[in-house]
Amino acid sequence: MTTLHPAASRATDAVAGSPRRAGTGTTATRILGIATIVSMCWLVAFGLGFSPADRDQEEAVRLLYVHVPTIWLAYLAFVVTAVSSAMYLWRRSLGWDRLAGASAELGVVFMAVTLVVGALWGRLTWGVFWQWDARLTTTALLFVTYIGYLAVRNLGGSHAQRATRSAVLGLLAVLEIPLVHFSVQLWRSLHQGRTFEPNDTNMDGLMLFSLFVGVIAFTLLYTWLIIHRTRAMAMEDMIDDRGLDDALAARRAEAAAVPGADEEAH
Amino acid sequence: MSSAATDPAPVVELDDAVAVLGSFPALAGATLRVQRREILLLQGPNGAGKTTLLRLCAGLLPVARGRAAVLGWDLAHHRREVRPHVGLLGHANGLYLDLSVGDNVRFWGSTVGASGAEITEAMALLAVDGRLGGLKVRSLSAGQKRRTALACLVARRAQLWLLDEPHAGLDAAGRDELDRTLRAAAAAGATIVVASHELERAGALATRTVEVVAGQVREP
Amino acid sequence: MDDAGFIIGSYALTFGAVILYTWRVLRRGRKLADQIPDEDKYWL
Amino acid sequence: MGVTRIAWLVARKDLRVEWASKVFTNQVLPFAAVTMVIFAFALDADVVLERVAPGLVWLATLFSLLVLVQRSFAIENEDGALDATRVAGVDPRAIFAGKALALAVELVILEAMLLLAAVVLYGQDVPIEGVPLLAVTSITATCGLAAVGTLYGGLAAGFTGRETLLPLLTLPAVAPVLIGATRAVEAALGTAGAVVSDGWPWVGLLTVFAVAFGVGGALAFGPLIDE
Repeated sequence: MTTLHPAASRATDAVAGSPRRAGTGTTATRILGIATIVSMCWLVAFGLGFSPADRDQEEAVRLLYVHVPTIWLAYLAFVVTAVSSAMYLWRRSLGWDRLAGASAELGVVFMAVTLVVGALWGRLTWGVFWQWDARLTTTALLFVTYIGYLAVRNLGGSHAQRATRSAVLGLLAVLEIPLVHFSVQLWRSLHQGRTFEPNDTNMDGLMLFSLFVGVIAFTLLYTWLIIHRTRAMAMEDMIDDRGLDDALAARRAEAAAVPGADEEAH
Repeated sequence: MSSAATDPAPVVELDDAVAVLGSFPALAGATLRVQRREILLLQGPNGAGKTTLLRLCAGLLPVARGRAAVLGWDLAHHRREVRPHVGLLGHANGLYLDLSVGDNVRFWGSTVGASGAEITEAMALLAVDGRLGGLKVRSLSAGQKRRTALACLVARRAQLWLLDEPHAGLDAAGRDELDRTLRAAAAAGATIVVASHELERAGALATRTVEVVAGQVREP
Repeated sequence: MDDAGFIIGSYALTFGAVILYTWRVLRRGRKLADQIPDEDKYWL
Repeated sequence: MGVTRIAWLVARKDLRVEWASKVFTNQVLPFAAVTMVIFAFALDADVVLERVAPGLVWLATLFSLLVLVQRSFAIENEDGALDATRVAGVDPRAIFAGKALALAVELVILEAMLLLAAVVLYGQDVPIEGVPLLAVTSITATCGLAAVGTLYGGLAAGFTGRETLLPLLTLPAVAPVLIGATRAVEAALGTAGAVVSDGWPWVGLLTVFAVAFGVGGALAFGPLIDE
């Protein structure tokens, strides 16, 4: 038996129907997934049910239990993106690049949720959807920045090209954020008094616990999804590579078929 | 490849090199040796990968598979180091159309530190001095643009010249001039790789010819 | 009560987004996984 | 060849191209002027305009920045010159610095014209004690804008969709410049009772921004255009 070229053997695998193959899940992620769902249910029960209304904010305080965890998740995701970008530039391993990309995608999704829920909450407690304070404005600009980051990831080129470009951009975003935050803060503090403090709530034990449940639930969710997403991205890259193998084989066959070839073609 | 044994360090060394455009392997495992002072002609149909081969050697494309070395630099790691020693004349001339011929040659020459005398000499060699030197490139004919681009190449004193259809758009006198320039450059120690459809013209010039077919190099 | 609408709406929105995105990630993983032989999956 | 000298060559080449093609004077400057006129249509010319004039000057500058950056890389791509630059082994830091410098020169000219337009069209007064602040603000803000514009312009150049990618990347990044430069110019012009001394902290911010993106851009430009 001659050993087949890996590309060739994979190509035949692909043709042989679609057998039930292992997905992106493993025992660990399944446990993680169940833990996420359970803690999400807890979050709903505590957030909407057990926790008391606030003295000042009354029932509106219940938004805190989903709003803060989504912000936390989004910022966690962007920190991971920044760190993985730096790690990629240091180590040049595509795994870091995919982690950065998957994390940015999660961050953008949850940043969008954060902005919408934040606006609703603002309407309830401040009476307006939007306040030009540093936190909100930075968050909005961060959101747009990472949409740009994801756009650059999709520009094409080889995996290494994509990885270097996006890693550099991921680090530039880190440069950008403090500047934006500081400038908005300076602007608002010079022109009017302190804006609303979103967290001017007196938290009792049960409220703190509900918030804690929320943060745990969303951290579990992040971990769970990032593992699946990174694995899916790895497979996307593999499919690209396999596409190249197939295209290469096709082109070589084309060369062999051209007449006038001497012994070298065979 | 009998000459390969005599000279230990070929200028271009490709071993099963693959280069990808988008997701298409334009170069699908090319193996090629080019020795110093050779004038190598690449022939082959459109889409065979001649341009990609030249761009790979210029360090403009990453090596997707296989090995490629130019002037002793491994292109997998030292694409940037190679570039200053290589001159590429592609389909585009790489000129600033709103600048004059002289400004272009001076700019490209200066980026590698060529002296004023060398730049003047390069312009004289390609006959783009005098009245032509003051004209905007945009107003030139295709052949004149080509000559200007070659003058930039001469001014840059590249060790490896990679030329993609250099005869295109040149009149008979321009072609003679080009051939003379290339022979002189090779005699002075440069190595030249030419991709051309004009086999008679380029064949007479070349010291060796290989065929590029479907992304691979075939020795005759 | 007006507040209830905002609160329930926000919860629905948040969890709706979570479920939708999770579903998409898992489904995309599933689809890709069927095209890749198991021996290439580093996590197995 | 030192990086500075090549940067100087690149900047001179860019300015020479602009000078020869006349696009800057015949198209970009009129575009910026029209923007100023359009603002007056959108906002109440008698009441609001004087209050918001500094912001409008910088907004018009930002829009023109996007146009100028596109243009700056269009001349490189028109005949494959960017590839030629790469083959010539020109240090990417030099390309970045040179193109940013040329862009900055164009922007300063543009800003002077926009300020003039604000004086003529919006009835702004320029108090003499505000002139130094105005000049310093303009220069520091311009350096920041030119650095960000060149960086993302180089990244987007050569890709389809660059016209939309450039503003998407640039506008959030230059938000601090818009905020800082507007406040500083308000202080210099005494808009809405601002005093000149209010403006200097903003110049500090603009300087930090320009240095951060100048250094960051010089380091990032090579990997962005060349990988």
